[in-house]
Amino acid sequence: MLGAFLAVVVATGTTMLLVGWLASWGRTPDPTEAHWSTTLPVLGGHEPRVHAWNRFHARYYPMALVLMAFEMEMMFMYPWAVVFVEVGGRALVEMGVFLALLSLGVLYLWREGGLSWQ
Amino acid sequence: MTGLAVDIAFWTFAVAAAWFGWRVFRTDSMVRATFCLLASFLNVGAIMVLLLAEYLGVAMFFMMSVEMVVMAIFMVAFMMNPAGLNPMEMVHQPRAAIAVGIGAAVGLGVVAVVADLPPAALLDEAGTIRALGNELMGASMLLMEVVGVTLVATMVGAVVLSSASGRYGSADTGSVPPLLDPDDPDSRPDLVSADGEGDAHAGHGGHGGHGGHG
Amino acid sequence: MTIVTVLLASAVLLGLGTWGVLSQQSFVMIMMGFELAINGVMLAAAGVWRFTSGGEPRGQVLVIVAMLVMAVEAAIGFALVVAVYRARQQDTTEGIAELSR
Amino acid sequence: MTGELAAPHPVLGAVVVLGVLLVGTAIVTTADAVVADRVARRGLDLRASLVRPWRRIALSLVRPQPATERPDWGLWVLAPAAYVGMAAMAVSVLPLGTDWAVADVRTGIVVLGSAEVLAMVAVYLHGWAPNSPLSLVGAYRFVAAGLSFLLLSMFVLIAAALPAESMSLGRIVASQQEGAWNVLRQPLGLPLFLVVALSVSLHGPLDMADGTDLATGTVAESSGPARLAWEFGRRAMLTAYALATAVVFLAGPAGPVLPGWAWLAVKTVAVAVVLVWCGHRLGRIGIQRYVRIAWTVLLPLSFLHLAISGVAALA
Amino acid sequence: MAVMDRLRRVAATAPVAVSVALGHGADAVLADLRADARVDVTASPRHATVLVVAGHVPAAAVAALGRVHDQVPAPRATVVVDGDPARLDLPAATATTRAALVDELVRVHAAVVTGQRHDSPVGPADNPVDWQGIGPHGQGGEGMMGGVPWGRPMAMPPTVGRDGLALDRLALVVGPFLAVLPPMLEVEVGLQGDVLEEVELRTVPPDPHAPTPPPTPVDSGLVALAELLALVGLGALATTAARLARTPDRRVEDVAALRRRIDRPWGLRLGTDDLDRLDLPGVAPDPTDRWRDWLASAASTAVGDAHHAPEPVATDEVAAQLVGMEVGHAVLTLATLRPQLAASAVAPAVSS
Repeated sequence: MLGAFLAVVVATGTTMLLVGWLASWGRTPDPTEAHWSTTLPVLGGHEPRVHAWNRFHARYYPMALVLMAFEMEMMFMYPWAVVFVEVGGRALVEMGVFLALLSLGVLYLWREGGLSWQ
Repeated sequence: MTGLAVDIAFWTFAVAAAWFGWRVFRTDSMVRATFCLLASFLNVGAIMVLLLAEYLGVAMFFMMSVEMVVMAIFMVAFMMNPAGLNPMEMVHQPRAAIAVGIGAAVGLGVVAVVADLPPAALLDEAGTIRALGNELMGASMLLMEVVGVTLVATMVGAVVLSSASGRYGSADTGSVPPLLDPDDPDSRPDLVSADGEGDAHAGHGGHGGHGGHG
Repeated sequence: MTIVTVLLASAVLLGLGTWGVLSQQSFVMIMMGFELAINGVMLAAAGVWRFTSGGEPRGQVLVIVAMLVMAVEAAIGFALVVAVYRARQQDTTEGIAELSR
Repeated sequence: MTGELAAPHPVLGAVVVLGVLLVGTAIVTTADAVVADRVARRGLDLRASLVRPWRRIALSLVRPQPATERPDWGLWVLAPAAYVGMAAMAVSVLPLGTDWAVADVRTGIVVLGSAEVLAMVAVYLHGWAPNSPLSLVGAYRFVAAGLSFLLLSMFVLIAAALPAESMSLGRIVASQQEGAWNVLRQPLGLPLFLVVALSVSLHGPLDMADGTDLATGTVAESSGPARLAWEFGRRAMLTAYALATAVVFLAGPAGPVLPGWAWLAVKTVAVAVVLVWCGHRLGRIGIQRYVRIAWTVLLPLSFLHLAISGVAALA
Repeated sequence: MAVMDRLRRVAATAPVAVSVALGHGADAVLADLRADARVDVTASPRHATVLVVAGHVPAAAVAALGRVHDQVPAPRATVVVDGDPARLDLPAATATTRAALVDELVRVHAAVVTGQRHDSPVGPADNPVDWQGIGPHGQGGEGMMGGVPWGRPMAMPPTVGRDGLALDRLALVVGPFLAVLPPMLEVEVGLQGDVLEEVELRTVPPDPHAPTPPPTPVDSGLVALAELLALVGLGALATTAARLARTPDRRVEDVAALRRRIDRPWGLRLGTDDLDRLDLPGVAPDPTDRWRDWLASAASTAVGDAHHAPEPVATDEVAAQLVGMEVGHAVLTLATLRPQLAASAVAPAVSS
């Protein structure tokens, strides 16, 4: 089993190294060495007044929070899927109840307008 | 993989997990801090795979990546100067914290070395996932349903706490703008207080809900 | 890799997490400290499960529960941060203390 | 094909994965150029369609990567590397022939899911790194989409694991050879998974991060080899997901006469061409509408899909 | 190096990656470039090799043009269509005519790629704001928010947000040469997250003594349609629309065929159906209806009907409608108003 993961790591790592090398080709490490007027962000001709890196208001934060709780059910679903046929109809009912319960949370999110931009 | 290779891998991952864990609190950029924490989680996940908890280890990758993306969103949203462009220290009681941290680590380390845990190797290395599934469908069934209720409560709680307007009126009534300089109580900008205008529509789901006001 | 080395690694993570929780001022950074500590706990639980339980599946369930705690903590924690920020426009513990006076 | 699949040496495996990504990218790029010229009715100069993308690649290689005012170089380089790396991770757990995979791990679909989520991290970092407003908006837009399509992809993959009684993708193929192909017994899964494939590989109409309406969003500040690396990543990701679609729904290497890898290639190319064609005929959907549809239409559909698959697996 | 030389030779035959800076009355050039397979019109100047300046660029926009010029990665070149490079402060630029444009572009592109031509940046080499070395970390100021790291101040103090969360507001002026916006339009936005919280819309008017542009030989509605198609990611269909726009004797069937391919729920309407309806005098409220009007007008002018010039709109009224929109929505909404905005740039409408 560990051998298989070694293969995953080697394949992923090799690819990352090669692409990282390509992506770092010809970079100027110190932006202050570049001609300043060429370093302004693309805005169509004007200089930005502030840096883009500021407190960014993600308008979907309720959805993100609900997702964080909701995806915990995946922890249970993967092992459930493996034993599903073995356990039979009971597994279907139990997961149905579980998911129905969690859907209430999503339903509440939707009802409260959490899916639209805040 | 042989025992030596596993040992080398373990130490690599363990040192990386600790190093990234340390970097979390030593980087100025919040995005870097968040994804250092993710890197720490990923290394622990890799150790779990080495511990033959294959499912748990891989699931760590999955779960923690989602959690850290959400974390990054909130870090950037709520930390002033999220990229650390203008470096600053946001710590208090640093010495005590270091002492307690080292104390905790050493104490637990001593317990780990001294405690004589009876070894009992895995009986069925290939069947760990299936065993977990049967456990969840059998003995831990109740736990799973309790978890379900907990998660629903979490979701509802998160929505209630975070949404702009609940059924008891706008959540920001009486809010005050922040101090520009934390040490100077007079630096609060004189702004119009939030009167909830513009978010009256936020309580209705399903549509984009943008009026021409705001 | 033995139970001792795994527990040592988890102790280091736990110590780092504790240090973070105690030293950081901002809510979100404190939550990062908690998560790092829970990370150590999960590693310890996985190690104990591997080396001393004989494959008892409840050991794995324990790790899942730790992950669950982390997710719930993060979700409610962030929601609280939003609520507090909305009410007080503050994101540090000191800020809250000052304003409560 | 009941036991675990055979695996080559890890180094050979890495070469195979890279080869699959490169060949897949070449095919996707070519298909993209040909479909674009067909849709534009530029006449039937097939040779021009075939040559143009390679010249564009050469142009990218000789152009420089300009600096922005204060970028995060480390993350800017890490992002494309991680994005392609995740495509490689996905390919490494997929069966590539009748009886072999680079790594037939037992938790294959979880690895696939992890690759998807980490790809989301990579896209976010790619938008964050240049310190440019439009890139940042693209990154956040993609995270909104990513948090929405994540659940779909998980449910679809879990449904595929039900009849296989395993999370291994090799077993998922085997279960389709023993029973019916998943495209028949889990009919809702294929369209749902195609939505995921388009979203995660940033291809139209679901290219949320790199949309032309944001002056190409996260890639707006990139040029030269760095941009080439990112575009390679998009197409490599499309390849990986077309491959995953072929494996999960079209029984991967199964088929008469031809060897397994050839069947897999045929099915993958067919899926990839469909995806590319969608990109040239369907307009980009707004992000709010996307999120709304994903949660209120596609998520209930994926529940239904899970129920159908569960009943079918027990029957 | 032999490999790089060979790569350069291949690269010289690639489609010319062009960033187009549009002045007033330049629709014809834009349509030419979109329709030609030898040219790739890029959405960002960073992706371009050659900058094309088309139409009348007012003196007020010359500085902005210089910044866009510098954003094209070096080596770069500029080609000015039917204009005077010296007036634009781009001394190295090549002047050409619309008829010879694409051939000239191919030539200039080959020269740039093979290293025979490079127009120097026209902007300052160093940040005019003196920030280095000031403050404990060289960030240019004292305190948490007092610095000007890299010569740029920290974000403005938070103000009240639409949903009560007062997070930082990005103050930006977008345009007048951003390819995703209609030409000569400047949008001053206060961006909180990806939502426009404050919007001010300005058109850069032509210079008082500017030569009257000749009547455009292309159908402006179809050019606008091509731009809209490009914005929703349908670049190939945009080519078709641009080709139709510059065909003087286009057939009604061709326009109808284009409409059949895009006017379907899964076509262009996937992008425009969801846009907010507008409440503006003289403008169809439904965004999809607006581009349907362009197609209808293109079909009727093809058979010789009188062509209706679009009515100008008041920019402040448009701006008011954009408040609260997500960036992508706002961009598409402005694209559906392209003919009206072009009209108001020349003859501003008064707010009703």
